[in-house]
Amino acid sequence: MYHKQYVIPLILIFLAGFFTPYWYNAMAESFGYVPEMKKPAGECVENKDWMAANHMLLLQQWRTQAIRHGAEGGRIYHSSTTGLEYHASTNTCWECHESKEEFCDQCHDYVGIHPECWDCHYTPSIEKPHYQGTDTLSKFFS
Amino acid sequence: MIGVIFGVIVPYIAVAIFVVGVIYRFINWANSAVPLKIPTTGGQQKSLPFIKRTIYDRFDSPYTWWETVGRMILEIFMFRSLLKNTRYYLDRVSQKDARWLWLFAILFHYSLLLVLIRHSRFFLQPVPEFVEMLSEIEAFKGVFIPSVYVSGLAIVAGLFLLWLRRIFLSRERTLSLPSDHFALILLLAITISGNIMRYFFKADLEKVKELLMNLMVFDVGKAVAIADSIEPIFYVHFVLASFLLAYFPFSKLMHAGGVLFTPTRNMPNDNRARRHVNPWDSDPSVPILAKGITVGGKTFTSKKLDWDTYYSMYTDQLDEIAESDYKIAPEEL
Amino acid sequence: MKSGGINMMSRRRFLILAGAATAGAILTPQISAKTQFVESPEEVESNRRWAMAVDVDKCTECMEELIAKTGDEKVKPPCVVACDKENNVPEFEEKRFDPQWMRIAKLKLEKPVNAKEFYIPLMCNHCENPPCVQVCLTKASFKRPDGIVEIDMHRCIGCRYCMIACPYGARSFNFRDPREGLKEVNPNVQMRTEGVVEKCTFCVHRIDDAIAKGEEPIPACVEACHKYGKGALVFGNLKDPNSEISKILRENIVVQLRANLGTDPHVFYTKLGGE
Amino acid sequence: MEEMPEKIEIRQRFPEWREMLKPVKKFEEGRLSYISLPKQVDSEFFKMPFGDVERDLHDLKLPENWKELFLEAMKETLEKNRAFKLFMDICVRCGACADKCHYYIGTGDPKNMPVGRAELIRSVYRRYFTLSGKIFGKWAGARELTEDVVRELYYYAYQCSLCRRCSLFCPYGIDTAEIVWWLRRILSRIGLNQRFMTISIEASARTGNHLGLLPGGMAGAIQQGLEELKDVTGFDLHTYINKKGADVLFVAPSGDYFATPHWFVMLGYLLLFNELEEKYGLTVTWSTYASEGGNFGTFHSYEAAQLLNSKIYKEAERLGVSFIIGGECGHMWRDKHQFINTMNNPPKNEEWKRFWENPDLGELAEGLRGVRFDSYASGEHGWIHILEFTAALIEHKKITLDKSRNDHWAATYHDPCNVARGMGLIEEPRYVLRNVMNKFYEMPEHTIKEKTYCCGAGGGLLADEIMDLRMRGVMPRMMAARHVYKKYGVNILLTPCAIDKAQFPHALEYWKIPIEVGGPMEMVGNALVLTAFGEKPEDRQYDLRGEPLNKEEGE
Amino acid sequence: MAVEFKKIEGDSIQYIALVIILAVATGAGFYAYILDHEIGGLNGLSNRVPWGIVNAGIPYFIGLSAGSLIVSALAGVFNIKKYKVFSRIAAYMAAAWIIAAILSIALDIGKLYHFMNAVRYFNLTSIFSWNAFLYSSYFVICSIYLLVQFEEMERATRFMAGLAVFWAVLVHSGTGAIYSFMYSKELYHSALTPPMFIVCAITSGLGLLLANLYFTFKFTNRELDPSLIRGLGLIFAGLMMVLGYFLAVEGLEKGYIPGLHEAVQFVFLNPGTGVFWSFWLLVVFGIAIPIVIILYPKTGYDLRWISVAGILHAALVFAERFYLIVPGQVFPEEYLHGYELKSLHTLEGYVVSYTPTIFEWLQVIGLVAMVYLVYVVGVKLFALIPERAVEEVVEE
Repeated sequence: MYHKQYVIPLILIFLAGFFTPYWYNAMAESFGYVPEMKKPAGECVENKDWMAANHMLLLQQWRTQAIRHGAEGGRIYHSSTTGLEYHASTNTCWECHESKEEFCDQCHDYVGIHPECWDCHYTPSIEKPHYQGTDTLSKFFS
Repeated sequence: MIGVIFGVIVPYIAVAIFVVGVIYRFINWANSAVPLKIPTTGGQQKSLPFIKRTIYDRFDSPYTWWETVGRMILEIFMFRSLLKNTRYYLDRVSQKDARWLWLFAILFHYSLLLVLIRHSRFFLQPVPEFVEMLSEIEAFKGVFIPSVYVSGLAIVAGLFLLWLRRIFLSRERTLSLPSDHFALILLLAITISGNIMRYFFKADLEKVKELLMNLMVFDVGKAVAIADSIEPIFYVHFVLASFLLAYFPFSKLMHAGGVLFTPTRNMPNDNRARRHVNPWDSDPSVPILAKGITVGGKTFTSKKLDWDTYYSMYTDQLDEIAESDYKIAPEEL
Repeated sequence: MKSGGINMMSRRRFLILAGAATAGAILTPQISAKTQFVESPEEVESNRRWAMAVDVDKCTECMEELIAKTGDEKVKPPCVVACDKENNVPEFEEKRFDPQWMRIAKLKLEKPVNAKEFYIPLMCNHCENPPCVQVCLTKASFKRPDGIVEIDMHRCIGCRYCMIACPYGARSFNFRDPREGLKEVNPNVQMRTEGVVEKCTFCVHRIDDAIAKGEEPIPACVEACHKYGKGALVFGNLKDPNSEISKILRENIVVQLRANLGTDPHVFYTKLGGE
Repeated sequence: MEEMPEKIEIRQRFPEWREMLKPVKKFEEGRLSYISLPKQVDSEFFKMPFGDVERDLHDLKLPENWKELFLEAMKETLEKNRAFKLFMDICVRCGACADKCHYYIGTGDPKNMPVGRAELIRSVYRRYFTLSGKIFGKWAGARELTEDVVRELYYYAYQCSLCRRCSLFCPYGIDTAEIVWWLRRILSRIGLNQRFMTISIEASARTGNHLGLLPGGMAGAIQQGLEELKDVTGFDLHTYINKKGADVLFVAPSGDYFATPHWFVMLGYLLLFNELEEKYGLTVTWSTYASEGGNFGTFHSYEAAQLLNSKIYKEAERLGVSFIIGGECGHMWRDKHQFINTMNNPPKNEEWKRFWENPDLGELAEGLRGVRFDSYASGEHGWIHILEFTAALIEHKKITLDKSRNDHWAATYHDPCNVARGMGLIEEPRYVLRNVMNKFYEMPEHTIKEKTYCCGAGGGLLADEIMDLRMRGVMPRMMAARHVYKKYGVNILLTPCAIDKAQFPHALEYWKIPIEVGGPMEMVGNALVLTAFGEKPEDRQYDLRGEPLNKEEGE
Repeated sequence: MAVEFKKIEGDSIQYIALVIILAVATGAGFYAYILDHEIGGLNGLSNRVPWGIVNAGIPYFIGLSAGSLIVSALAGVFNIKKYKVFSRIAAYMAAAWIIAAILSIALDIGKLYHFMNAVRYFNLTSIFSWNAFLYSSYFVICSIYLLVQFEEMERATRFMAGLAVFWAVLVHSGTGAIYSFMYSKELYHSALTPPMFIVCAITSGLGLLLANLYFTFKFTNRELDPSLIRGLGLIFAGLMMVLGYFLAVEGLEKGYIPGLHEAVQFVFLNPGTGVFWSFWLLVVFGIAIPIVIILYPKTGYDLRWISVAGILHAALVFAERFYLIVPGQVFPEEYLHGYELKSLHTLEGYVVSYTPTIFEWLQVIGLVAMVYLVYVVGVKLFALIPERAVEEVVEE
């Protein structure tokens, strides 16, 4: 073999590049890591497996509907799995999925997706005090 | 069952073939000698100090190691040779730059790079931040749900353009072999199936990653369990990709590695400064033909014309020159 | 929804196809909500038109009292505070980019000297012909069937053309991340990110909730105005002839801001300058 | 005058890929090179395998086990040359090289595309050396090696002038010249050699130069030149030959001794050397033994090239020179630049070593101090191009030039392929030309410098029997020349290449472009004022071609 | 013989230095953008003045583009053969400026990554929406026009030139309409704006092109016939007069309305504001002086002076864009006629000052630098500049 000084490093670089997951995961100590989600209380809106792959479409359709038509027909969701009615407020999901960290983030972090939903929408992890309605204004005006 | 075969066995075999194959090709090429230093010089050589040598000449006609590396890098990352492409018109005197091939090639290869980087999220845990950022930038995060990855569409477009070239341009059609079409069709099938899986028939990504993570640590038991529960559409993509991996080292796709070995590009144009030694003719004091070459059991030896032989052949004439003290002057008339 | 006759997603299959259509091509419009989701057409032809009436007299009275009490010329009355808190409107020191959905303006006649000063609330007028909807590039600003002009933050690209177009200066742009300026969070209303335009929505979430429960909707400012103020604000359905607002409009001379533009705003000011 | 030749028809064909794999049966007239005769390849000094049989392409008379021999030679080549092996493997057939080949442009024959030419041997490679070719056969683009295939290989291997233009545009640098060169070597192993080049190789192996000039003939030729110079300048000039102890060995292509327009370049050399010797005392010697700069072996095989160029370093060592100057030749510089120091051991004489320790001409002749070569050359190589040498002299103001003597010429410059793409000598000739003449114009951008077009006769294709191919191959260059002729009124095409100088006069006549051919050194010779002999700029009345310089006044 | 276009070698130190400087300036612009959006509020904008100079860049760049293209198409559409030598440079610049215009929009909008929504939910009633379509199609047309020129397709070039001019006029009317159709702002609302935009586009594009040609030919050492430039210069001067006329008519019309007296006074006669200066600088240095330079015989034939006039005008057309966009926002609208209204909690009812910050200037400068970077790299990559621009060559 000629040009060993170039070919051997080349092969090593190739191997290192191709097997990046091994050394990367070894450094992160995450071999074979599989996320564990906290089982939410209650029944899911739709079939669980289907939701795993398609929940974003459901949410997107639902939110568009709710924003654009609101009271005029966009807010109620009839599940085809359970047959139940769900009322869309921005917090409906949190009634069962109590923790964002232990549910949503598990999968999303795992596959490296960061939806921008929570840039605006409330999550239970927000630490600021909740506003409780006009009644709390009494301390300013009365 | 489908999961076991396509989800576990096939990828293992494919990866093994790929890794061994690529290393085999590298070593195979490296086993051949490089008898001569034959860079194709595309610009002014390094020569007298007052001869202007521009930055482009440095990369087109490299003299130092670094310039050569620069040339290779530009070649690999910018396809510089294709960028210089021209077109000849039979019916016109003029020639024009023809950079479409460069454009299509860049479109395809860079999309491929982005796609591969994005796919690394299925293998890396935690997913590196730049991979996430890259995905977000190219997907116009928030516009489409699921996000539309531009590179995923661009790669299909690039492949189609490259393929249409081979189909519709008569010259390219003539010189395309079935294997050329096959490679393009295979890549198209992979990218299109990937896009279909992304936008139309969805598979559960989390399970896919679980499968791959388990395959990586050879936890076959778990992998088999997961593999069976993944949607079939995933296996179309996955098996085709595995096939590409296995096909890669033994096809023209290996140009990806071969470009590093190409002697007309990776050698500096410094023949006059540094001597190149031919490994199978390292002591060239006697020409090979004078030593004799053996073909089919017979040896053919040419007589060597060294000075003594030469002198003995043309003694009288050479002596005549010597008589005039090796000087030639016009004849006195 | 009382009728309950709407089966938004009757088949799972539909969703798969819907996903296909949304992502398939950039130009494919999103599956039209009207055709796919809303099955009873009378619901689209809404029988509601929300509007607000402002009793300028009462408003002025309330403001003058407040200013006298606090000594602060720029004090925020209950309606404004309620609005800010209810809708997660952030507060920034720098006025230049401090978003304000509802604000109070001091009004006085230009020419006569020492004319009486009034205070009126300013907010989005929820026009019948909203210029902002006309000019929005992405249809992010839209008018709901019940007359509320809303912004779909998921679509807004932040071009601010609507701010130029709005004759009432009702819109604010989020130059900064608004969450920096929030002290409290109302979980029922989404916050905004930097780079989008926002404005008063007539507390659309409250309206929708109330309709779903079969109650009379009331925006936060109106609620606060009645609780802590003089009850200058009246909110209601214009299409209902028996509603209070219909009555007010019938019985008073009302003024719309910049009526000459033909935008037909739906915030009406009554008793301007006292009756 | 300016019309195209009456009869040139370029038929472009685009056959199916299957047809591309079938060997061509019908060979076009004027494109098929003759096969060598026994006296050329079975001679004492150049003996090739199976050279003892007279062949023609219809009756190859191959040795019995030719197939094994061929494949064995191919296997050896694959091991011996990484470039060949790699270029067999990595071509993606993108087509970027196709219309870069002047022979393809001129003939329209799809197998003349560089990729098409390489595919001819690549298909054989696939059949015998790759798994997929063995299994899938035709569908993997592989084909059996048959006698027809060998014929085709020969036919197309000698339709390539090894100009490397395709290699410049290939994204992987695939050099068809390299493939063809080693293919010719493989073919030579089963007894197939091209006649034209082996005539020269054999002559060079026997006498030291391609023309077969004997020492006396060569000395006579140079003497003739000196006599002509006496007529032109009026001075008694002289030069040395085979002189031991000279400072520099000068090696020119043998065409320069006789042929026109090479001859005028020869006069230019002589003028320069005389001026240098008279003024500074730098002695330059010619050599009868190393009388050939060109090397037709570089068209044939590694071994043949080595056989021919092995003489020069030996002669340099014997004569005890300090370095070697090479004359105006194209492929010679591929050989002298890239091959010679690998194929041979450089000279080991004292003078050589001493000079290259401090490569300043001042070490040899005090007046020339400051002219240095160490920025790019070392004693392991020791060759300097005559134009580099001249450029250095001009830059350091060591010679006096009178530009106006070349005012009757409007010149353009043709870069020889091997000099531009095998060496990178691009700016030096232009530098020289701008300094020796006023009217110098470039041809269109895509046809000069590293993108230069071949003259269509390189690589051993200067044979008369393939005149059709030569005239077709030269077409792109001629179109460019016609362009500058029309645009600037150019009347001379300068080129530092002996083969070009042989090809262009025919080509210009064929393509009906009324301009002359010459070499840059001729222009230098015209402009050079022999100050050492007391010449004044206005003294010279005739140029090197014997034309009066001041036409209007003279007539 | 046809005009011969030739690439430049692009290997001198000066060239590389120029590329680096331009690249740095471009980079600085984009860095300013990133800072502006990451931190937020670094610009001088406010809720009252949401459109500033980055936005003014849109009509400005579009103007330069359209002007450049119209010059380029002169040769094709009106068959003025002698200007063919400039047609490639002009068309290339047109394409480069349109990129800058589109980027200017991109830098201006708050959520860049949402921009695909504009394509996905095309709003037929929004003029901006139409413009987004017009700009992108205009870029495509420019590119095709350039391509057919490179390919030397004579008839296609003719056709594309015509189409491009038509489209340039359309694009420009559209851009004018973005502002002029805004009935909510009295100072915006003027039917004269679109035609004025077109004139202004041609003058600014032409002015910059004149300077551009002069410098390009000077630095590449190629021959440039002054009479060619002089011809263009005369067109330039004539159109500047038309522009001045339009400005006068519009100003007088606004001043004639009693309800707008105050606003008009604020714009034209209040030297404390940038608006005032932008207008009068434009009139004096952007229009009057360039006209004088070109018409005055001593300077009118001098390429250097002509390019000074061109640069002056082109630079100050930016002030025109400023004058177009900003006053309408700065001056408060009357919500209730006859009443003086002052908001307690926002800036409504007050005259708001708008001073562009360094971050905004950097963005605009970065875009200009980017265009010239594209140009400088382009003359190396493409055969844009003729070997010599002389009338005889052309008429042969």
